[in-house]
Amino acid sequence: MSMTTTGAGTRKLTIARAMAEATAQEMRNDPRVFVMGEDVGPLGGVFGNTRGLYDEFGAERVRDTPISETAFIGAAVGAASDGMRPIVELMFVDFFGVCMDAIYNLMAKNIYFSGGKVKVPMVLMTSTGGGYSDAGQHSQCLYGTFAHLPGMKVVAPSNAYDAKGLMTAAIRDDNPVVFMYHKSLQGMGWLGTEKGATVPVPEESYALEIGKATVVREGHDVTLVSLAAGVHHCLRAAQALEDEGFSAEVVDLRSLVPLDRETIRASVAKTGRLIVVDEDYHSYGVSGEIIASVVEHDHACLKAAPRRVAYPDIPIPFAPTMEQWALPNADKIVDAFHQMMLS
Amino acid sequence: MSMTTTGAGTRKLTIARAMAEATAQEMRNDPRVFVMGEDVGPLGGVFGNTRGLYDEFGAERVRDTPISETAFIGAAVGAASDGMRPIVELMFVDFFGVCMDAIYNLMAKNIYFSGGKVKVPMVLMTSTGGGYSDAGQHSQCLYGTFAHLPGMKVVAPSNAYDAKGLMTAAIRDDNPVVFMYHKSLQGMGWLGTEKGATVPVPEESYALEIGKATVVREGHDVTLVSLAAGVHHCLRAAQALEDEGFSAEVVDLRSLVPLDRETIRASVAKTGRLIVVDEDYHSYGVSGEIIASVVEHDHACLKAAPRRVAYPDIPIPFAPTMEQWALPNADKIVDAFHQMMLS
Amino acid sequence: MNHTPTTEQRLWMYRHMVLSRYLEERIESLYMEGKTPVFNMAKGPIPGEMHLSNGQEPCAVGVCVHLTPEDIVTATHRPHHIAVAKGVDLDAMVAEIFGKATGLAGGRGGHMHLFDAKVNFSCSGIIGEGLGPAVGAALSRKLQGKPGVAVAFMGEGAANQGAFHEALNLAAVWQLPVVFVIEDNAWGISVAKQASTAVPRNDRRASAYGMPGVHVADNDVEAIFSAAGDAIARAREGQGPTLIEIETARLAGHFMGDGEDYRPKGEKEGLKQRDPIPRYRRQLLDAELLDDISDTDLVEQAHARIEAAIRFAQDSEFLPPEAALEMVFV
Amino acid sequence: MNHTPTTEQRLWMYRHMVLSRYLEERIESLYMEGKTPVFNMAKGPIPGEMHLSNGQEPCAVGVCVHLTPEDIVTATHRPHHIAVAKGVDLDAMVAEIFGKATGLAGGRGGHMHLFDAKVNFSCSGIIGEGLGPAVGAALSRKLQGKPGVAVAFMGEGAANQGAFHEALNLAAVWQLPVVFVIEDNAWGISVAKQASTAVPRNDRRASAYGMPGVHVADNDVEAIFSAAGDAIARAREGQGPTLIEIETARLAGHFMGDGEDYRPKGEKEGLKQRDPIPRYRRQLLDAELLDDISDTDLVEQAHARIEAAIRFAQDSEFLPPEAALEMVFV
Ligand SMILES: Cc1ncc(C[n+]2csc(CCOP(=O)(O)OP(=O)(O)O)c2C)c(N)n1
Ligand SMILES: Cc1ncc(C[n+]2csc(CCOP(=O)(O)OP(=O)(O)O)c2C)c(N)n1
Ligand SMILES: [Mg+2]
Ligand SMILES: [Mg+2]
Repeated sequence: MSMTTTGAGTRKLTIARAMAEATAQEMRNDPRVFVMGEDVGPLGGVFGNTRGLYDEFGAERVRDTPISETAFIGAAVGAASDGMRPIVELMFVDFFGVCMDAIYNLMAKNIYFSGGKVKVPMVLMTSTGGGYSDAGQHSQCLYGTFAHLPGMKVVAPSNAYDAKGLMTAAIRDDNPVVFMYHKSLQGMGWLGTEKGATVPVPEESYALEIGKATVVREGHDVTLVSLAAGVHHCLRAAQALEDEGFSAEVVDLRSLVPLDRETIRASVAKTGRLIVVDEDYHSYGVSGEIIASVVEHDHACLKAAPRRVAYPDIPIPFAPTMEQWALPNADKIVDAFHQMMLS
Repeated sequence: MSMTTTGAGTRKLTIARAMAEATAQEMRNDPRVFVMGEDVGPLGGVFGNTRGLYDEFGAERVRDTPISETAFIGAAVGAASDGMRPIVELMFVDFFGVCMDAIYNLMAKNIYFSGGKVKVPMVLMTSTGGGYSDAGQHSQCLYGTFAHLPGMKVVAPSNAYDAKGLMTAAIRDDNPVVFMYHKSLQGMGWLGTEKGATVPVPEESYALEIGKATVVREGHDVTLVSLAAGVHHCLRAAQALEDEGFSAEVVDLRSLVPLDRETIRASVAKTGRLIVVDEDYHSYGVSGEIIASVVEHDHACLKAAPRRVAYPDIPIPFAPTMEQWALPNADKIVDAFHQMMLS
Repeated sequence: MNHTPTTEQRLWMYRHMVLSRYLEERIESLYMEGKTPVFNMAKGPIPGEMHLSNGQEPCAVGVCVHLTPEDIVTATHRPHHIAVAKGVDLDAMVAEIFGKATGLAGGRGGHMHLFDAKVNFSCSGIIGEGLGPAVGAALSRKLQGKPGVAVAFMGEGAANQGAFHEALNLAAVWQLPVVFVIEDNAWGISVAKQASTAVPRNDRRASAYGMPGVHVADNDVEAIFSAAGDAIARAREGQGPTLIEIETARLAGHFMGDGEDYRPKGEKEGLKQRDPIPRYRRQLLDAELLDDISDTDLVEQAHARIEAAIRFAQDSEFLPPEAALEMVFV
Repeated sequence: MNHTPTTEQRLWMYRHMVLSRYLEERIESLYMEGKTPVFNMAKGPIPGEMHLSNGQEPCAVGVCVHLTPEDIVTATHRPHHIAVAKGVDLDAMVAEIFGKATGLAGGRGGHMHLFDAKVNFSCSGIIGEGLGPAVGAALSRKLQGKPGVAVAFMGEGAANQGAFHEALNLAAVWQLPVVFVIEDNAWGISVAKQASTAVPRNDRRASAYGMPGVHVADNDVEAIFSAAGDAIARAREGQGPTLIEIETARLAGHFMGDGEDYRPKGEKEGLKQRDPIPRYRRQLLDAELLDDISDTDLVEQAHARIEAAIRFAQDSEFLPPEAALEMVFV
């Protein structure tokens, strides 16, 4: 497994720590940066991504809010338009329905409505993903939901190196950025931990360009495209396929908006086969978009029908038996490849 | 232009009237049916689709609400679970952000969370679409946004015959149905009127099966897939192409959830070419899903790269020059076909 | 007005508090199975989040004692005590918490999504989400001319969510038979009430909707009984909605695994000393409505009932995984 | 307290009312160009929805007279009077309403989306959407230690939207310099206030947030001046938010094209007889702060200013259509 972590040192961080470190560094450098959300203060965020900030920066700049997402996300837009650089947390992406107007009609559109004269430099952090039996209102990814609506950048890192770099970039961006972090990658013990997400992270501040996918493993028989937790399933599947004598290329999207279609197309042009792995719902989402982006560019580049390993179009069930069955995993990817080779 | 309006008489109705007629007929037959929403009472709905209901059924069964979408859509779920069959209106789909939790976490999931023991027989009517310079918070379609999230059926008729039949079916359905009606098809004079939407509609009650697309024009050179207003652009494009000697097949999806992939695939299998026309945003939406659904089934069925004529990934501009330029239309479809034939 | 519970009501309330508490104690220990030494939510026979209601039982019993199965209750992410008091099928409820085929939803819902249509109970994991449905169920009864009151439970944190405002206003405009009950346990996860709420007491917010607002101090079972009795009677008589805020206590963490470092030192110990169950037991003993023998009996019966439900759940199978695809639509 | 406006303030308020009214009268007639004989919203030089504020000018001037360009205002779908009073660039505003390149946003926003960063003005088409941003702008000033008050305008219908509740609570918890101004024109499209709102007066809702609530009756310019002056002074002094409800009048339809059949017979005629502009003119004439000559002057200057803005807009070009793709991101 070759993670392209250019410039990484040897100190490993979890994504949670990497996010907090990027935030702290920006807060030290820029008094306009502040953090708002439920339980981001003394608790340090339910998912650990604001840990240590309250102690360092105090209650004025690290603000616990009432359970009033519409108000405090709207407030972040107002503060951002007034020259601040808020980082605001929606605890679970599943809660977007109580505040989506503030997000997509306000945060995402004010730049446009002002003809670019008002900037909205804010970050909306939100947790995604299931796999730990938190049922249908606490386990969704909703990548497609956010990526579909114009006016906001959307990133979703798969490891701590990318998380720090993308978080720094998001904070510095004059546009709203939705930062989707997957719970199973956070490195919070109580959520289980995907080990591959905890990687060496440089201490110094750095930013990654938002909108660039990366080939995290090279191969020539099939392209596996995914993001966040899905990348690790792909890497495991690639390993399994290697054992069978096949070579899979893994593309980590990192950013859904902008979407780096070139990197995907280049990889599929090389491999001729495409499997999209997405923990978000199957239909009308990321997997359809990736496939369409490839074939509308070149309908003849595929040696086999593209496949998706996505979450079925069902609410997420509680029972671990059902949930695990429904989730994408490495076995399903390997299966999809086998079926592709058969047909 | 051959609209498959089986059993239609000669009386033509607008979609607005067809929706109101279906509703009235169901209300006469079934005391459980009632209507709630902003301005659905004496005003008859801003888009005319509840006209006459207040006079016939009174204020108890046709209820004007406060501007409290979260509360009254949530209330509709509560009433539906308690044995009623509410029809509730979200005036513009663009407002979904203030109440999406009630829609997708509650309305769409309670059947599942109850293991099927609680039914949620309700209809959420909502207007879509632009083209009349109502700018970025009143002109969206958001088809993909609703279709992506499981647990609700989603229909979007292109003409009054389908509208009546789908409305009746939606009211009778024990599942939540989102009924998306396009403003330019409503037949409200002040919004302009797509003439093709006003078609003969039988007086008697009838239901159309939800989840069936229909071939509204047969052809063999290219398949144009669309829904709602887009169907009329396709029909005009097909006419223009016929004048050039090409024969376009037009598929009217009518329903996004369930999605009738068979009808699309069968058509593309015949024509070998696919253009998806969608007034919703380009990326991560309907157009990607349709293309992916075709190629994942058969990657070799296409003679040319599939194309989409969709709304660009931008908030909807006010100025008519910019808005009209951005909207799908027949010319763009014809162009897309030309480019397809060149490549 | 209906200020004093009958002996039967008193014993019913006590019994259901005990039942709920014992259920939660058992869930607490079962939940930890497989989660030691390293706590991982995904592990063990009961995975996922677990919000215990220990300490809040008075709110549930003091309200639900006035309700029949036909009345509607919508509860929160912290639903067990209310479910028990509303008469949710205990076997099916525990089986649902275990995710089993015999559960209320065959395991699709889990602890935050308990639906028992037979007793008109439901709950949800989104703050404030149950309020609109309660209003709608009450409207349904009004439209159908059928009896029934809807009670929406929520935490004090939920009173700052927009849904609160919209639902209370709608219920008041339409004068529907709804009672809104706030369980004020002083915390929304780690955020203290005074850091989230502009008024010290949410019952004062009732005046914003022209409805009565009632405050109940000190987690007092019989004061809750009295306030809820009034409100529910008013609702039944067509006099519209009421808002009640109850000072209660969260004796556990927000959810299991919560380190609770944010709590002031000694707070929890203080609350435990005012545990409402021993308090009410003492009250009933003093009133000679209970003696040690009948108490022991009652407690043992509660234990037996819970053990039976747990056994039922443990002995049940999981649905086949593919059942995940069913019941999206009916 | 600052109860009486100076002569200068009085004339400023009168002048801006006249300016706003004349702007709207002109927009009204320009809007109808191309829309006769068959009314079609998409047609004419000003397509789309058009919400006139005729009759509501006192709310705008009575509040904004206290503000400087540094103060923040968020307005609604009915924004013109407020924009005029806040000092939004008239040329660019009218050009935006016409969708022209020289408009505030190059025509991307239109009449419901007027943003003028120079005077910290914005508005939006979603009910209640401006409230959170006002709170956030006030927070921004507090965090930056910069002066400035934020004023969020809304209709009485918006006071039933969840955003209202959340924003008022948040502003109060954080004691921010915000003033919430409700323009109560008695209607939300076709729905009368008493059919949507559980209390007769929304200022009473202020107590739900522990903030002062003030009511201003009868669309009275100087009473608004006084109430707003107090509230804004309190905000500037760090004493936190205030809620003001103003009884005002919608002299036109909800939007242009509205048949208004839902209005009780005679209501509109009655309102027109109490048109605040002639009323205030009379008041100023009586107080001898104005005479016929200076009034004629003032009115003519207003007309000239508006005609200049309209000419500017009409003479401006549209952006090239492809500019639609720009300014999604900066
Ligand atoms: C809309 C929404 N926002 C945030 C959450 C996350 N959350 C779950 S419980 C909780 C605290 C709730 O506090 P309160 O209403 O007082 O209930 P309690 O947990 O104290 O019983 C929060 C913030 C949620 N579930 N829904
Ligand atoms: C969230 C939302 N719901 C509904 C609408 C549609 N709508 C536009 S204006 C309006 C009435 C608003 O009434 P009020 O707040 O009193 O303002 P007024 O129009 O009277 O100035 C409604 C319902 C909207 N724009 N946003
Ligand atoms: Mg609480
Ligand atoms: Mg109004």
